[in-house]
Amino acid sequence: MLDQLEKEIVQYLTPEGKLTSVGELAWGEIPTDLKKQFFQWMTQIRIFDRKMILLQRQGRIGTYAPLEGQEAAQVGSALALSQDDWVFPSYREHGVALIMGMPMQQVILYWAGRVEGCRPPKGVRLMPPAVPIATQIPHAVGAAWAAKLRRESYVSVAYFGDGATSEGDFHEGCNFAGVFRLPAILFCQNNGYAISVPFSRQSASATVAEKASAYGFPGVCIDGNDVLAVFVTMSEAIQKARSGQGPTLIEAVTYRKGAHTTADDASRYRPSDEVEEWIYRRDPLVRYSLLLQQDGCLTKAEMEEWEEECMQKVEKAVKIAESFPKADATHLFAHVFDSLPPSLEQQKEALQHLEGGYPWEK
Amino acid sequence: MLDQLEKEIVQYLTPEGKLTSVGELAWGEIPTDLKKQFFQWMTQIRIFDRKMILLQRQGRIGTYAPLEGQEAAQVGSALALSQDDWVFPSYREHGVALIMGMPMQQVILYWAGRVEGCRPPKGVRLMPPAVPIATQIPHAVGAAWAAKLRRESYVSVAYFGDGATSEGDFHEGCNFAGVFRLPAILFCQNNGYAISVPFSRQSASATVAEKASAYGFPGVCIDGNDVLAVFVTMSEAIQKARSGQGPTLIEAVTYRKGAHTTADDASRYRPSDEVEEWIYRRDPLVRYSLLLQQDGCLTKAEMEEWEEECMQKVEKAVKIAESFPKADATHLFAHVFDSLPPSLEQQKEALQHLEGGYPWEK
Amino acid sequence: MGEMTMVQAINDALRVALKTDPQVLILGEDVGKNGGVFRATDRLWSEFGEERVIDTPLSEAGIIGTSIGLAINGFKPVSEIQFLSFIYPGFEQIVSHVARLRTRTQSAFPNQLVIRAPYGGGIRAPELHCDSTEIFFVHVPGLKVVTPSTPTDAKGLLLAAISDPDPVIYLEPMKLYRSQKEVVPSGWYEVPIGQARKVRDGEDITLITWGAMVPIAVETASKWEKEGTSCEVIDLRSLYPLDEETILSSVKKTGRAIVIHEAPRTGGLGAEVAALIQEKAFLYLEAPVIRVTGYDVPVPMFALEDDFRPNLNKVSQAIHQVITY
Amino acid sequence: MGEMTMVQAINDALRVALKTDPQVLILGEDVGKNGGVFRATDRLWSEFGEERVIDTPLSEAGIIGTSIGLAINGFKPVSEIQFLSFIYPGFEQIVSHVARLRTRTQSAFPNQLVIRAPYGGGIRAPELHCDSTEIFFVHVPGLKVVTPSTPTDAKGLLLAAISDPDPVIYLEPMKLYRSQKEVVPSGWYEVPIGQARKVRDGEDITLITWGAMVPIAVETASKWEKEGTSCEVIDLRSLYPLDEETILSSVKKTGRAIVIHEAPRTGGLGAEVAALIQEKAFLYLEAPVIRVTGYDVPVPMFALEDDFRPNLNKVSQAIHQVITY
Ligand SMILES: Cc1ncc(C[n+]2csc(CCOP(=O)(O)OP(=O)(O)O)c2C)c(N)n1
Ligand SMILES: Cc1ncc(C[n+]2csc(CCOP(=O)(O)OP(=O)(O)O)c2C)c(N)n1
Ligand SMILES: [Mg+2]
Ligand SMILES: [Mg+2]
Repeated sequence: MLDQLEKEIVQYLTPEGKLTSVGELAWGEIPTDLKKQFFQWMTQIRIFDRKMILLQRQGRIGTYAPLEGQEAAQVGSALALSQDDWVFPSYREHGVALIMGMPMQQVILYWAGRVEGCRPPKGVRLMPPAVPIATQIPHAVGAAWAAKLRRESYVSVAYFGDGATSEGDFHEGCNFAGVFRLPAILFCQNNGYAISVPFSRQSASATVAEKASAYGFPGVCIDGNDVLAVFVTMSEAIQKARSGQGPTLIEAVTYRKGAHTTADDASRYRPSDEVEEWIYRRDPLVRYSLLLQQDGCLTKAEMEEWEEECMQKVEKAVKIAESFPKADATHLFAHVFDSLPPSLEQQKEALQHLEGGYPWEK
Repeated sequence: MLDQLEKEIVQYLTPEGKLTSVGELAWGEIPTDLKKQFFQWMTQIRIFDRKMILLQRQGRIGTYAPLEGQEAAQVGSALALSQDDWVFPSYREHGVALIMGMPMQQVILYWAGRVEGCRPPKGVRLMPPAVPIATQIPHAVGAAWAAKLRRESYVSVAYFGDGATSEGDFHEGCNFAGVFRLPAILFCQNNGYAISVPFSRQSASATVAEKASAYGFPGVCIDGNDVLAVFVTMSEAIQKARSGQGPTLIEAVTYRKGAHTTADDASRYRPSDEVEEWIYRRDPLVRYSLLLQQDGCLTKAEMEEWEEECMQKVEKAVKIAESFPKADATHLFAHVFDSLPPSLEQQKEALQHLEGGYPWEK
Repeated sequence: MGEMTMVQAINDALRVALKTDPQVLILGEDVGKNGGVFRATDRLWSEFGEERVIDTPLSEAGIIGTSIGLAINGFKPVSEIQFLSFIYPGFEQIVSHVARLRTRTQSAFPNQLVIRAPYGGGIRAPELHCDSTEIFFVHVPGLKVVTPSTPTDAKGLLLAAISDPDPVIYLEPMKLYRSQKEVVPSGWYEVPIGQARKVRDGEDITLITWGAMVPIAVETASKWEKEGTSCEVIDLRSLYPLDEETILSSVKKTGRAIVIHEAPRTGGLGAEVAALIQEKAFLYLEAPVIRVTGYDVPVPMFALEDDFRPNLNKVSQAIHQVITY
Repeated sequence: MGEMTMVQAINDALRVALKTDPQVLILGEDVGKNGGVFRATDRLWSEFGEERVIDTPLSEAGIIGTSIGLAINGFKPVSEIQFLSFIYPGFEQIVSHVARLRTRTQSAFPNQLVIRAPYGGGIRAPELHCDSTEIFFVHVPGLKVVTPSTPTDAKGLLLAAISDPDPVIYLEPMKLYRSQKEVVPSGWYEVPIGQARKVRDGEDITLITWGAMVPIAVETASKWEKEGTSCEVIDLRSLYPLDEETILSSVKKTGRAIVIHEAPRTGGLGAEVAALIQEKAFLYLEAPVIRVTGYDVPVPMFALEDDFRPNLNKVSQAIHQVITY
């Protein structure tokens, strides 16, 4: 997977923190505030992510899917979206979720096995993580279809991984998006692996992006660790979608620095030189920090201050999540149907009247 | 669908019965015997097909899926195959089945609702028609995989329609074929419609062939009513597959002259000028007969003689099929498991002891 | 309204729904221009336009998956799966998403959708068109499952399904599509989901069934009536939730029950009904609950389908067995 | 052989099969280099090479569909579906093809394949990883379905499945993967499919269960033993075909039965077992057959999974109910 970056890809910011020529142009057009936000969000979610791994190690949450290394792909794409756009994430898009407005404590609750972590606040159009791979893609396409049928201008984004491209749902979703020319964005974070399976074993096409031609719409392969390339490409795709020009498939080439989940041991299947290359030379946050410092947007001190702030936010969210009252067992029945049929009422009652201990102990 | 033929496609024989320049070359290399076989098989299956429609109208078989119009695609492709190649047909490939060695009476039995019509004779590697669309594609790919793992040189062909390309199974099957570089041939008869749905509503790519690039192997779009183009293209794909160069997707552009099945009314969704164009100007058998006559391979009299022979073959097969002894009800249990578990033995016994009439009538 | 067959009643229900509720959409394979392979959507495409009656690609996961995306935005998609036997490519979307969406979002988004599918045998259909796998959906929490046996119920149940805030699998017994005509009320009316229909009163034994087996139960009951055995016939209509009250009060009266279904026996809905009855009416039972079902073999091609399916003869034998127990 | 956990026993069975039979192939997601997410295929890739232990694309329909093409050519694919909850994209291949291939080809081609899948809850797994939808497969004629509850059974059943000429769905209770170690016989041995295991003798009541519920049944039985109620515990092991004889002879002895399973109640395998018992042992029953099961709600995220699943408490309550009926 060292050749992940040897694909023909769009790059604005090199791993060394230098703007490419297209990058220079783009940089000039981005407001300072947004430049800071890129940094702030990438920092925020990295700190969040590391804390989550820690919580898992301490048994305070369950298995967790870390995102470190994929911050640019998530932040660059999500910051290009508006409030009324729809997002259909996979299980690794905590960054996207937070940016879309999901309270951090809820993301924590989700990984603590609490279904209450699934429900977004009013006005946030975000589905819970799609656990069965690729299944969210047709949903996103359906939401895009609703926009088109209603003549509304929101777009709908499906986030998924490279592995997802092998599933039928990817194909069927993309096909509908193409046939009906829907305002959908298919955003693939190609991190080179589906758990242990390298992309070369997943697909015989060199890129995910080129698969778009089978569906009659454009595909773009971009450096997913380059927040600028991600943001600009995503913004263009959104613009096209809003103006009725149909879907775009974006392949953001990236890498997860850590394991697939906290239950995974990535050293079984990834060569250490490859991992090191990505950790030490291609980190999305490091390269962007270099640019910012060089550009003078943010000083090192300001950055550290921000990091401190992020840590506090995370600690606070953990506290809220952990003091969130435990749901009663009957919550099992709370959102099954709009109203419970009699047999479910009976089951709920039986659960309520379930007494502890053994009959003879009473 | 008049523009079916306006795609960039390989053509050897024009609808007017003229050889194109590539066609001239190919024609010179095809042995006379094979030239005759193209005609003979196309004639045979057309006569068979018309008889089947008649049988259905007379209530002697059930719903039937006619193939008229697609003879060149089926004959050209199947005659390029060898005895130990595998074929995974859909429900319209009666022509392919007959060529591969399926006795005609069995094809009739199948459409008469008899499962005995499913089983090919020993040595014929042909699966029963795949009724759920696209599901046979992964099977064909699996059989190709077996060839590769065993270092055997047979190839495996999946036949399917344009509608099938929208299913996940098409995608997943093609993807395996590409990733493992298997000796599989994906043979799509694009007849412009999936029942009533035109290809433009099925896919936003202009051709099926170009979808192959998503899977890292070549796709070719050919005139499917041109038996020469089909045969030569198929032979090349087979050659490549046998020599380890992986899969090919072949899109044979064709048209069914009649309805989707005998239960369908195609006039509800196909414009009559389109239908007439294909029936009267683009017929695969007519154009090939013109060539043969012009070339002097076969005289009109010989052709008529052959037609007579075909009719007799069909009549004979119908007779055999219709005198095929009715299976006993217990045949339900004949091929469920290698050996019946006790509960199924009991069910079988119950069926055997099922008495007619009502208890009080005894 | 004049007399209608079941498929006409379904068509009528769809028309009424499209007219009444602008959020209703119809989508599926061949549902538009062609009006559906059984004509269930006949003329709707020309009446309501291709943005409300939508021909989709051949893609069940696509149809069901995009329906979810439409539903959470307030549309009420009524999708047609051409035959129940072809629903399996979309099965994951149903099991993992349609059924769980309310729970997974804690009711944050609407999820009002109906999936219609013709099912069952008896019409000499081609191979692999005749599954009766209703139990797959009954077993999945979060779905409702209904099936009519008359034109009137067909329309009323479909409108109830469309207005139900939860997803409903609506199964259409192909065998009954055109077997019976009756006067069907015009306009919008609903047959409540969760209520069985007592088709026939009886004293000695309860026949519990649904869909295409209802006429067989009724016919068998008439025969036995003349011989002095009186059968109560219950058409479940709603396969989930079950109308336990109607089932149990009938069996408590008769003391005997037979469940009849087309699906293979093992793990079919008959097992649930039998388990339920013995659980909740144990002391009333004078004989075990007997099942008359398809055999545990793949649904056969049509030459043997009559041997596979329950019929007067098989039901009659079961009645004999139960009353002489 | 030393002591083994269940997952080690499964690994051992696969190794023995690969060694003994050159037609055996292993395929699935992450089964190769990574050795499987639960390590069920640990080291097999390096021992047998990537042509026999094959990492596939992420594609369940692809895995199962190509397995069919391999099987008809004489291979014996043992495919791993990473979690039963993710088998649904391949469900059509199972229902329409794996199960029907023998019938549809009239036994013309071999179809010897095994599909392995971890299933069930109790290990705080992430959302949507914990389905127990065994009934889906039990209901499909043409499939055998087995699940072990001990390391020894795990190995023997898996080898029986691999040598069975018909397709077998082999379900692995994740909860038991590492919960118990025992000495497992070395080499090839088989636990016959279709035979239940009597885990514990008893006189007063029969507890029928399988998979991860077996230890719960046993534990509950021990508790009640001390209080003078003696429970017989039967581990079905084979969910299809059922070992009717073992079930019925036990219930005929005890006169009382409870079925315990993790899956939601309605339409679960418990219904079949209850229906069967009342049908064939009606006159022996002193109380209705009671089911202790998951509720008819979507399998919850892990914070509530203990509330969802049957446990000592719930089984105990059912025993109380049955013996005081
Ligand atoms: C349908 C389905 N099959 C299998 C799995 C198990 N699984 C979870 S994540 C994963 C790999 C996904 O890889 P990719 O799409 O590249 O996303 P990434 O984890 O790299 O972000 C697999 C196989 C699943 N969740 N769903
Ligand atoms: C999975 C599935 N969905 C739906 C159907 C119903 N159906 C039968 S044929 C057909 C159209 C197939 O079109 P195409 O693939 O183009 O083949 P053609 O009939 O044109 O040869 C449909 C929708 C089916 N058989 N299987
Ligand atoms: Mg990945
Ligand atoms: Mg077609």
